[in-house]
Amino acid sequence: MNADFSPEDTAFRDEVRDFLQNEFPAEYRGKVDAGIRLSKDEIVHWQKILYEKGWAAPNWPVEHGGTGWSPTRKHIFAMEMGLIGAPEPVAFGMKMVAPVLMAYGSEEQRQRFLPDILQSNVWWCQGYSEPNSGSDLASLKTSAVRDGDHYVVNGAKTWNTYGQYADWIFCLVRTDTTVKKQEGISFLLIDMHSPGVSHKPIVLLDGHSEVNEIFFDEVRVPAENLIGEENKGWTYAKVLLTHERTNIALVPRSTRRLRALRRAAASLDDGQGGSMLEEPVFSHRLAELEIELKALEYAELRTLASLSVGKSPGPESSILKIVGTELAQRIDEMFLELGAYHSLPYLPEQFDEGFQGATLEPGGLAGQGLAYLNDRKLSIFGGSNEIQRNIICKAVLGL
Amino acid sequence: MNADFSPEDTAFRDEVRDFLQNEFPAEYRGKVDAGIRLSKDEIVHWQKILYEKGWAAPNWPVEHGGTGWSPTRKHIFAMEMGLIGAPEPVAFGMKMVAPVLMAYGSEEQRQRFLPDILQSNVWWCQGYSEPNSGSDLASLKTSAVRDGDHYVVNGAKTWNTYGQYADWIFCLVRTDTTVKKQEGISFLLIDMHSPGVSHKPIVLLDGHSEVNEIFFDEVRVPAENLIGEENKGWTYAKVLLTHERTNIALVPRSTRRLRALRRAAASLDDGQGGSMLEEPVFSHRLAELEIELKALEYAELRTLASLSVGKSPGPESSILKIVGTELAQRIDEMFLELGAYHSLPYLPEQFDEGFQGATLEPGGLAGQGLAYLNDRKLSIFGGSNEIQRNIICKAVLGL
Amino acid sequence: MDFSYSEEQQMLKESVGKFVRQQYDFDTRNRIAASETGYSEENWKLFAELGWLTVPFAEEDGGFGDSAVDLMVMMEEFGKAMLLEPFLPSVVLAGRLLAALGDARQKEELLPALMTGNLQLACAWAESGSRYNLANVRLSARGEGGNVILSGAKVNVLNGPNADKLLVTARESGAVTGREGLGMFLVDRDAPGVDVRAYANMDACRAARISFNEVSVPESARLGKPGGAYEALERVFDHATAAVCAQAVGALDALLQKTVEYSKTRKQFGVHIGSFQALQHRMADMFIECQLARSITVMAAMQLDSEAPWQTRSAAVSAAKSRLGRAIRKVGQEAVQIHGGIGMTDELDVSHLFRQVTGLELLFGDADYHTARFTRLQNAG
Amino acid sequence: MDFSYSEEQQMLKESVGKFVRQQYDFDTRNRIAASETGYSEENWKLFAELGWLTVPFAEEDGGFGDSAVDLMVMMEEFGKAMLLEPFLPSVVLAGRLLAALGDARQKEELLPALMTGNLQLACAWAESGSRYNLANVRLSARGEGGNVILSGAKVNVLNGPNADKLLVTARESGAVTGREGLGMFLVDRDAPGVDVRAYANMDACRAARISFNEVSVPESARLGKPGGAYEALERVFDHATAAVCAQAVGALDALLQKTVEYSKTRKQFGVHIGSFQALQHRMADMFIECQLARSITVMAAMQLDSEAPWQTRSAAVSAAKSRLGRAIRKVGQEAVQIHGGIGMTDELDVSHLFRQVTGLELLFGDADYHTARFTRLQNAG
Repeated sequence: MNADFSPEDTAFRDEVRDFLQNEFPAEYRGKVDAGIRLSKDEIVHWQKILYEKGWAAPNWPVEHGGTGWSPTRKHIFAMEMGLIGAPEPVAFGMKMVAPVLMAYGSEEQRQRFLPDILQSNVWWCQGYSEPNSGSDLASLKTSAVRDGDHYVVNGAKTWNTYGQYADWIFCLVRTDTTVKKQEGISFLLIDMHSPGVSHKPIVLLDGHSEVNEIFFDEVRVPAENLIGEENKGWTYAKVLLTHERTNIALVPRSTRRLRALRRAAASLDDGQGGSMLEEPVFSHRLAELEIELKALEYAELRTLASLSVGKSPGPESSILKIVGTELAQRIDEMFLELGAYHSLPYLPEQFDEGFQGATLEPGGLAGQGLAYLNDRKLSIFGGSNEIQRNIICKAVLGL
Repeated sequence: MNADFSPEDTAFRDEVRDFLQNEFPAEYRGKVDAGIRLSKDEIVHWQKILYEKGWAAPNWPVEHGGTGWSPTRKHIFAMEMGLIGAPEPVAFGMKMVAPVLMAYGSEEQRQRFLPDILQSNVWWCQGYSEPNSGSDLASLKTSAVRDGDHYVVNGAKTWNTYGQYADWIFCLVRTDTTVKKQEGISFLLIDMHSPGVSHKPIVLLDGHSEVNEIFFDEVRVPAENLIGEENKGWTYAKVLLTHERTNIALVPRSTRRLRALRRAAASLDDGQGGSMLEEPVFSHRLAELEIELKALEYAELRTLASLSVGKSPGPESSILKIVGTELAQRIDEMFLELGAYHSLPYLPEQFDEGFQGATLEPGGLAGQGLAYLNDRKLSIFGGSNEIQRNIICKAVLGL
Repeated sequence: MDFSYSEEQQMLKESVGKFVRQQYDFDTRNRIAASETGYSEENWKLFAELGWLTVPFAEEDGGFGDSAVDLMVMMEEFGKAMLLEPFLPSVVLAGRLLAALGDARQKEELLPALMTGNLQLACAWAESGSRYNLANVRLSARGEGGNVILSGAKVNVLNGPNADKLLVTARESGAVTGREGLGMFLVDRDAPGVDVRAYANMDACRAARISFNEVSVPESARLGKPGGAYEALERVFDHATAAVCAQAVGALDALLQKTVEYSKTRKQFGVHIGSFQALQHRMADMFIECQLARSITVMAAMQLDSEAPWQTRSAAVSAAKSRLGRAIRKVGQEAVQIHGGIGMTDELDVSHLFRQVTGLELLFGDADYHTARFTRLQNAG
Repeated sequence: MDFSYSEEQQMLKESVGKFVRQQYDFDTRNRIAASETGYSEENWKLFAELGWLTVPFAEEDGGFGDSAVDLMVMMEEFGKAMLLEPFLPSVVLAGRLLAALGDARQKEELLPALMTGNLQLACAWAESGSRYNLANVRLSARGEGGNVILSGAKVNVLNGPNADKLLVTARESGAVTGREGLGMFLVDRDAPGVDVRAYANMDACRAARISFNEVSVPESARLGKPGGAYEALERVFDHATAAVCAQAVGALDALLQKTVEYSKTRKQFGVHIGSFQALQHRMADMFIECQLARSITVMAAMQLDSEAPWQTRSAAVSAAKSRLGRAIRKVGQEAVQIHGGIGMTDELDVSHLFRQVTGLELLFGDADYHTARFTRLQNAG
C-alpha cells in the first residue's frame, strides 16, 4: 500500500490542472462560482474543448476514442474537474448509452452513434422511469409494438433530466406483456425529433425544470434502433445500473463545496462579533463533514483499485451512492444554516442565463437555499437510497 | 391551558419534598448518589416508610389503600422521588400484578395478595418472556397442565428482574396447545418457594446479574392461583401492557441525571485548561438533551392530562417509552464521554453493598461507564423499541 | 396545571379550522401566491370581521386578550394550510411591537386601523451581518434639526412590499451588538429614501430588502424611549417565535398525514409502499417528532402565558424553537424522501409544505442559535 | 497510489488470522481473561517466535520495518478475536516510545528483550485531569543530588499490572498543559514508592492506577532530552491511534457479521428477524459504517507510511479516530439492539465485542477530541 502519487501521476495532475486553468473559459468559471447554470451551448462548447484535447471520454476504451487512463488518473481528472467546477460530460450519452452500445450494440450502431457522442454533436437523455413505476423500474408500461420494419411506441417517461435539450433518448420499452415483468422489456433508441414525441417540463422544489415528462404517441421507431435482442433490455439496463457509475460519490463536487463553505464561513459574521468559522459548534460540524469526505474518498479509491485488478464494483457502488448523496445533502444543510435569512429568498430566475438584477445574497451564498431544496433529489433519483440499501442487504449481507 | 401549579398542588409538592428530605434515609441517599445498589432489605425498609405515610401506592384506587391523587400530584410525587433518587416501589407487585388482581382477580385473591403488596411484605417478579420468545411474547411454551386441584407447570422464563429476591411470580403459561397461540394462554400466580422452582442468574453487560432465568420442573400450583378464566391470560396481560405504564418515560430519573451531569461537567477538567462545561460542543449537546427532556416531560404531562379526562393512553405510551429510553441512553453516552479514561474501568463489585476499596473514578463519575453498558437494556426490555414502533404504525398511523 | 382548551379557544380553533378547510385549499392558495400582492385582500377583511386580527392584543388595547395559547391555536391551522396572509409579520410581530412600545397617541392612531384590516405593517429588524441577533444593528439613527435621519439597509423584511408603515430598528448609540442604544422608528414605506426590493421567500410569502438612504423622520415617529427598544423587542420576538413554532407544528402534522396517506395508495413492486417496514418505522419516527414538537410548543405557549420570570419564559421559547428546528429537518426531509420524485414537484402540496417549514426552521433563529440562547438563559437563572 | 497488500503483508495477515481462528476462540479467550495476569504467557512467547513483536520497529532497531500498514493488518485480526495479550501497550506504545526516545545503550538493553518476549513494558501518560491531552501532565520530576524524584499519579496505565518497567511522562518545567518541559522516565514497576492498583478495563485487558510517591530514579533512566519528550510522544501516539482504529475495524466487522448471522437464525413471529426490512436497512447502515471505518483507517495507515508532512499524517490519524468513534457508537449499539436481550448477556461474544469497541472508542481520544484536533492541524496547514 502506498498513498503517494507516482512522479508520472503527479506530472499528469499538473498537466490537467494547467489545462483546466487555461482552457476552462473564465466566463464559465465565474458563472459556476456564482451558481448560475451554464446553457446547453456553453456545455457543448466546453465538451468540444475536451474533445480536442482527447479527454472527452475518460472512461471509454482507447479504440472508441477514450483515454485508456488508469483508475488513479481517472480519479485525478475527475477531482481536478470538480475542484474548478468544470462540468463533466453529460452522463446520458457518455456514461450511459455509450457503454451499452459498446457492449450490446451492433457494429453499425456503434459507428452511427459513438462518434457523435464523443464529439458532443448529439445530446442524449434517458427514458427509464415512468409516472407509475418509481423505484419499481421493471413495472414500466411504455409499449413498443412491432409493425413491419418499425416499432410503434406509446406511453410516457418521466424524470428526464435535460430532456428539453435532447436529440435522442434511450428507452426501456415493453415488447412482451405476456411474460414476467423483467422479461418483456427491450432497449430502444428513439430520435426525439420523431413525430409523436413531446415533452412537458416538471417544476421541482427549487423552481427550476431540469427534468421533464416525455410522451410517446404512436411514435414510429425503425427496428434497427433496437439494441441487442428483443426482450433482453432489462439485462442490458441492469448491467448499466451497476457498472459505469463513476463519480457517483460526488467526491470532487463535495470537495469543492466544502472548501467554498469554509471560505464563506470565514467571511461571514456570526452576529455576535466573530466569524461563523470561529463559531465552535458550526466549525465542529464542518470538520465532521470534511472527515466524512475523506472516508468516502478512500472508499471510492479502494473501489476503483479493486476494479483495476479486475473485480466488479457491484454493491460497493451502492455504498458510494448512499454516502456520497447524503454527504452532499449535509453540505447543503450547512450552507442553508450559514446563510441564515439569506437562505430564504426564492428567486430561481437569478440563476438563469441573462438575469440582470443583482443577487440578494452576499458572496458565497448565492443560490444555496435553492441548492438545499433541489438536492433532495440526490437521495431519490438514480436508484433511491432505499433501493441501494436493499441491494446491499441482498447482494452483500445475504438477507 | 395553564402551566402554573395551583396553590394546593404547590403546597403538596412542598410536603412531598419535606417528607423525602427528612424520611429518605441519608445513608441510602449517599449510596444512590455514589451509584451503589440498595439491598433488598433497604428497599423494603424504604417502602415500609412510604406505606406508613400512606404513599406506598400512588396509582392505586383509594379502596385498596391507594392515594387517590390527581395526575398532577402523581407527577409531582414521581418527580420529587426521582430528583432525590429514592427508589420507586418495585413495579412487579405494585404496578403490574396488582392492577391485574384488581381488574380480573377474585375477591379472595385480592384480599389474599394486595395487602402484602401494599405493605411490601411480599416481593413479586414477572414471568412473561421465555428463552425463545423474545418480542414474540405469545409464542411462549411454559406449560401448565391441570391435574385435579392443581396445575403442573414445566418450562423456563427469562429476563426475570430481581427474580433472586422474589417470593411470588406471576406467569403466563400455556394451558391449551391446540388453538391459536394467543388463545391458549393463562395467567397464573406461583409461589417461588414451591418445590421444582429454581433460578439461574444471567450476567449482563455491566457484570451484574439483576436478571435471572427461572426454571419450573413439575411444579404443582393450586388451581386457585389462576387469575380469571383459563386461556384468557393473553387478554389480561395485554391490558396490563398498555395500561399502568406510568413513569415509563423516566423523566424524574433523567432530570436527576442531567443535573448531575451538568454538575460533574462543571467540576471536571477538559484537559486544555478549562472545565468540560465550558467546552462548547459538549455544552451544546448537553443543552440539546435538556431541551429533549422538556419536550418529553410535556409529552408525558399531556398524556396524563388526557388520561385524567377519561381517555386511554394507548399508543402514546409507546412514544414515551421510545423517547424516554433513548434520552436516558443519550445521557449515559454523555457521561461516558465526560469520564474519558475514567469510564474504562470494569469493576462491578465496587457498586455492591459492602465494597471496601476506594472507587477509581472522581466525583460524579462512579459507575458511569457501567451505566452506559447496562442501560442498553432500556431499548430492549419492556417491549423493545422496535415493537413500540410497530404499535405506533398499527394503532396510530394505520399502516 | 391544565392542558385543556377553554371554550373560547375551542371556538377559535374551529372557526380558523373551518376557514382553511373550506376556503383555503391548495389551488386557491396557489392562485393567491401568484397574485400581485401575494395575499388576498378579501381574506384579510374577513379575518378582521371575524376578530382574528385582535387576538394578539391586550384587552386594554382593544384586543382579544393577547394569550400565547390563543395564538398557538390559530397558527397551527394557518401552518397546515400554508396561509399567505401577513398575519405573523403585520399583526403578531409589528402590531405587538407597536402595542408594546408605542405611546397612547401612536397606539390610538394605528392599532384600531390594524385590527380592522385597514393598515399593513412590517418590522425591519434583520441586517446582512446580524444573523439572528436582534441587538446586532448597524442601520444608524442620528438626530438632525429635530428630525431623525436613518441610514442603512435591512434584509428579510416580511410583508415589506405590502406594508403601509415599517417599524425599523436603528442604532442610536453603543456598539454594533449592544442592547443599549437600540431605537425603533415608524417609517412610511413610501417615504423618500426608502428603496424596497420586493421578492418572495421560500414559503411564497412576500418579503423585501429595504435600503434607507438618509431617510428623515420626525421625533414623533420614535417608538419607545431613545435607545431603549431592545427589551420590548426581545419579548415580542419571543411571542412571535412561539407562534412560528405553532405554525410549524401544523405544517409538520400535514406533512406526516400526507406521507402516511400517500404510502397507503402508492404501489411499488406490487404492494403499497406503506407496507415496507423500513418506511413504517421512519413514519413512526416522524410521528414521534410531531408529538414532541407539539408538546414543547404547548410548553412554550403555556409558559409565555404564565407568571414565570421572563428568563424562564424566554428559555422555554428557545427550547421550543430549537427542538422544532430538528423536527422540521427530519419530518420535512422524510416526507419528501418517502414520496420520492413526486414529492420534489411543484404540483404536489408536499413540496410547498417542505419549503414552508424550511423557512420556518430559520425564521427568528435556527436550532443552533436557540440551543445556545437556551443555555445562556438557563445558566443565568 | 497502491491499495494492494505486499506479499509480506499478505503472509502476515494469514499468519495472524490463522492463529486467532485456530487458537483464540471465545472460550479460550474467556479462560485467559479469568487468569491471574489476564493474558497468556505461552501466546506471548509464540508471538515472539513468529516475529510479531518486531513488526512495529525499524530495521536498524532489529525490527520488521515499522510500517503502519503492517500493523493495521495485525491489529484488525486482533480486534476480531478480542486479543488480550498486551501487544498494543507494551510493544506498539511503550516499545516504540523507547525506540524513538532511547539512546543506544537504553535501546540495546531493552529492545531485544522486548522483541524476544522477555520484557513487558507499559506507558504511564494519562492523569486524572488530563483527558486526552498528552501534554497535560502534573506528575512532577525534580532533580535531587543527581537523581530525579517523581511525584504524582497516573491513571489507565495499560498493562501496568504486568509490566516490568514503566515509561512515565513527567512535568519538568512549564505550565501544566505545556508541550515544552515534558520529560520521560523509565521506572521499575517494583521500585520503592510505586504503588500499583490493578484492575481490568471494559475490554478485559489489565490496567492500573499508579501512584508515584517521591520515586527516585537515576539520570540514566531519562529517555530523550530533558523536557523534550513531547514531539516523539505525539508521533508514537499517532501510530498507536491508527493501530487502535484497525483493531476497531476488525471488531466492528465481527459485530456486523455476528448480527447478520443471528438475524438469519433467530425467529420471531414465525419468521427470521433478518427478514424484517426495518432491521435489514439498519444492518445495511452498519455495513456502510464498517466500510467507511475501514476506508479511513486505510487512509491513516497509508498516510503514516507516506512522505507527507507530519501535520498531514497526524490530521489523517485524527480523522480516522474521529470517524471510528462514530462508527463504533453506531455499529456497537445496533449489534446489541438487534440481538435483543441475548446481546446483553455475558454468555455471548457480542457483549464482549461491544465492551471492547466501547473501550477503543475512548482510548487515545474520542470522536470530539479528534475532530477538534483534526481542525487544529488542518487549519495550521
